[in-house]
Amino acid sequence: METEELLINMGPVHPSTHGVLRFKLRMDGEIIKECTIVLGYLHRGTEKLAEMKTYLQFIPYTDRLDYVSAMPSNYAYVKAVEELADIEVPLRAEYIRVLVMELNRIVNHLVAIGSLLMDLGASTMMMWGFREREKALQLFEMLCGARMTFSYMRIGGVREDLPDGFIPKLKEFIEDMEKRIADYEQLINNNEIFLMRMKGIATISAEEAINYGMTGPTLRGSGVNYDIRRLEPYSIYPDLDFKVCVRSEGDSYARYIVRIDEMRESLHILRQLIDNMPESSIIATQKYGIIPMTGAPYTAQTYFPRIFTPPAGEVYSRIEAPKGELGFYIVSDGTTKPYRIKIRSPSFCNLAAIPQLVRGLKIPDLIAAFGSIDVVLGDVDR
Amino acid sequence: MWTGDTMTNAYELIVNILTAIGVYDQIYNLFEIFGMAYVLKILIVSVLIAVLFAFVLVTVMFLTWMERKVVALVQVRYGPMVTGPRGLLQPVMDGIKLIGKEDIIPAKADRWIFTLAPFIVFVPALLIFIPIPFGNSLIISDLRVGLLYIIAISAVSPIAVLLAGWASNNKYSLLGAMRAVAQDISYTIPLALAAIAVVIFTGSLSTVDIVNAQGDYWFGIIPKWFIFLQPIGFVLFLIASIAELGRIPFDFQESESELVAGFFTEYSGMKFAMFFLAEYAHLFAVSGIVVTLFLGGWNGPVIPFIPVQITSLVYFLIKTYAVIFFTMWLRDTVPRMRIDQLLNIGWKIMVPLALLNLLVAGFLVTAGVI
Amino acid sequence: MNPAEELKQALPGSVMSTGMQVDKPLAVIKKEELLAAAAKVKEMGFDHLSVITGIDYTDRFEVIYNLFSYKKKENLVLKVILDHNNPEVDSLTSLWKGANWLERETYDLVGIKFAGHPNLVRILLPEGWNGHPLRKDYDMDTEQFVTIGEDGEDIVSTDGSNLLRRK
Amino acid sequence: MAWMSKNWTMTGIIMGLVVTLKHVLHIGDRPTVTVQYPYERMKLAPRFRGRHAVDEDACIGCGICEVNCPNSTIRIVKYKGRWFPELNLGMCMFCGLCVDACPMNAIKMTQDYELADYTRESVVYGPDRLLFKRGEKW
Repeated sequence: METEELLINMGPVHPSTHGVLRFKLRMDGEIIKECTIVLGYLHRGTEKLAEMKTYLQFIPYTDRLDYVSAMPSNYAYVKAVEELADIEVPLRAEYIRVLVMELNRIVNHLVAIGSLLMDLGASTMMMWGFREREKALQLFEMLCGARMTFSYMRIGGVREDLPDGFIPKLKEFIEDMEKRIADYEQLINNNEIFLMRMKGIATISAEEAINYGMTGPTLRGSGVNYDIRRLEPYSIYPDLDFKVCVRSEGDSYARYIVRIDEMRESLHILRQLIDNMPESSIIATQKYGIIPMTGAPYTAQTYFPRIFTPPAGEVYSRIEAPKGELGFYIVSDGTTKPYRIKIRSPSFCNLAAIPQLVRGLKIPDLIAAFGSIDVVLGDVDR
Repeated sequence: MWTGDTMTNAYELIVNILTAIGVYDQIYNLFEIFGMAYVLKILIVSVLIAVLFAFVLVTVMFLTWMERKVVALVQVRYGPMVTGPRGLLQPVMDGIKLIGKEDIIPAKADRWIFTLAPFIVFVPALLIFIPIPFGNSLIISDLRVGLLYIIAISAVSPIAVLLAGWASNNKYSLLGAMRAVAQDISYTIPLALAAIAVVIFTGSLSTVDIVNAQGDYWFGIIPKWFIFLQPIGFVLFLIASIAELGRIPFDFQESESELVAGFFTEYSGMKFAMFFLAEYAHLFAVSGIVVTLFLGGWNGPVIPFIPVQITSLVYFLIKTYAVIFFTMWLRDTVPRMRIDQLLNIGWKIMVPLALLNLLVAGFLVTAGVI
Repeated sequence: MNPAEELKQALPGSVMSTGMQVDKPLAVIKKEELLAAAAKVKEMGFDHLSVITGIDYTDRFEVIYNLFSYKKKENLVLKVILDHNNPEVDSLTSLWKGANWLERETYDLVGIKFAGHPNLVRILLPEGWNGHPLRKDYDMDTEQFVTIGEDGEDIVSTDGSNLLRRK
Repeated sequence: MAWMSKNWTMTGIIMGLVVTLKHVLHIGDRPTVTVQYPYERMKLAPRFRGRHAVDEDACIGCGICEVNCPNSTIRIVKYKGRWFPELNLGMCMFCGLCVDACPMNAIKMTQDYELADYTRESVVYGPDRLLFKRGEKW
């Protein structure tokens, strides 16, 4: 029978493209013959903006890259600048940084799992995930005054110390979260329909995944025992006890399970951080120390280097963000503004594998595969 | 009094009530003078149908509210709370909003078919209620082929869905319509086969006969509902009817995360409302049919001093709402299937199982066990 | 011995110099030899191409490849220096599929051409955009307006004539 | 025929139904958590970064906040004979850098977050709307 190919344009405005992404699909009935991804609908020129901002002014812009998990973006940037300027960060600041990053990892995975299930048609998980996310966001609000775009990290430390009542509330959150994760698992993990939709869908082998430059839960779901927190330990991760969650199947279900396991591991890390939280200053003073006003509190506000000039040089520094490897390549020419900042965003590189993953699958599988990769368009388009 | 077993439908019930009050003869004579006694019958039946449709529409509006409340409860939310007590008037406001909306017809759509499709969906969704027994003698017409009628009428909606999808001139609509038709066709077969297994027991396609056959008790306690005789048939029928309804986990025709809104992507305003109402009317009807076939219809313990018409209606509604709640509850728990998986299950599992079930039912009846 | 030195020993003709970029070994490669050097590097176990950065230094372009080896847990930075008038370098898509989008992005924003790339078109900006924004001589004063046309392709204009609502 | 080997007892779905029913009936610490927003509000943290407020006595109009603002939100304008910042909240991203930068601790961020307005002009907050006297509630 003579059949015609169907060209379908999914997006830029479509319920399941997690923002403004456009798939151009060449379809044979329901089967995808070719998938082309069109990007750039959220391109804000962050890298160009960076050339016009001072090093400090760029911190709020890093929030807007991956707005679901802004703390790791913040941290990746300040870490790169600290490496460039060779600043030693006080221990308490590092503890607080890791604490907020792990909390943000939980938040990110809640959103990732929630939106994955939402795309599959089960809206309940989204709401349950947002219930816990709200508690985490309230913690962030207590800490830095913002709920999503924190602008909390500072070069050499963090902006403010932990407020009173933060630790008890965090403990409460951890307790609560344990029970809720059990609920999620009961709802989803063995659901036959979920398994039908996820198992064996969009499988990618370890070699392929590495070749595509995929990172994060996506790569760990393919059986690569990798985690930058382990491979290139930064901050205080060498002192912490945690397990790298790996699944060998490489399908959508494995990626989902890795995320659930990582939430557990993050809770484990949070507990260790609470128990060992040291007392020290929260911002480095050795290089850019300013004598505080008498009686002023010991915060970033009083130790704020208003003009920050790192030495000329180049640095590439990367961290394990919730979505994968987040790197900042910073070129400094010794002035107050960076000469060039290149952002290696995990979503961008993970998304590049989608056309390969979904070839020969159906539209619902495209949705499932895309959801399981966990992409934030702010991070893709920058 | 008007509790006799001779009444088979609501028309006779009305006639009996009017007779009991003592006004029926006068009215009848009034019409008789002009030689138009049949006009009276038409009049009464018309009023009954109007009452039925009004009841269905109110129920449908209530169902939209209920759906939102059940979803909200599962999702630790409140749901609509502002309009009316606990948001009960929300459907009314939604209706007003939808009527007030601009009725957009896409430039390249097939205007006639595009306008016609919502009506073709809506009318069968109401007609399906004609042979459904809401209670003892609360039935518009006890058709001898009631079950066949229901299956036939519900088979009209795929045509309208296809019309809507085709006329919209939108690829998403077309895909949604194609899916809907494929799904409806493959699930009507297990649906019908599961229903026929019940018919084997009763020997009649009439819904009233089916309900009456379930009136007895085993050992005086366990009601003789067909769910206990036909557990597999019940599960098959329930799954097939949820698939026919196109609700999660089988909502391919409108799967919003894939096809935006499926076949009614391009519809707005009142036309959209008609699809929406038809969907919920269908839900109510199908739940009623499930109750009629497997859950004993309006049967229930007799309460003295209350007319059996009222108690039976209450029993029927309680059971129907239980089934509706189940579908809503299921909707909040499971993700959506994939269309090819659905068709696989339909043809490779449901149809063989339904045939097997039919065979077992036949043996049971032939052996005289029941 | 760090991987940059190793690479220099293996391919003395193509490595111009070696050094350190903070804590990562750096090898500057001749641009003609990049593909051969990259193939050698991949053989050495550097399986993860982390990022490709293109930098405009007004007198030259530099393309920097950050590599990582999951087996050896080592970093390596490759750098190529390109002529400012005609920045062109071999594409690495044959070695790393992930290079595809990274190179397209570098082409889009910095304007470096990658010879042998299967589909070297703009990725973040619409096709037809004037200039490459991350070049230092990019004209930031000219406004450019983008709409999606009937066939789904982007239309770029500098006067806003393609917009329904004019400014 | 891989789908034939699946678990057809539907235990997974039944377990899911149980956990959703627990939520419907609020069994075991699963209460409704949302709030009825316009009638009921969540308590904000003391550090919440909302609309700005400027201490009238402390502000010296030095313009450091203007320099430090990443988005050029702040402009120093003359008001009652002195120089004060004026904020265009339409461009503000509430990062708090101006607060950090202020040498006199004059600029603060309040708990006011309902800032939507009808025109672009009305989200420009001049000194008349930003200033507060020390001791009084902003």
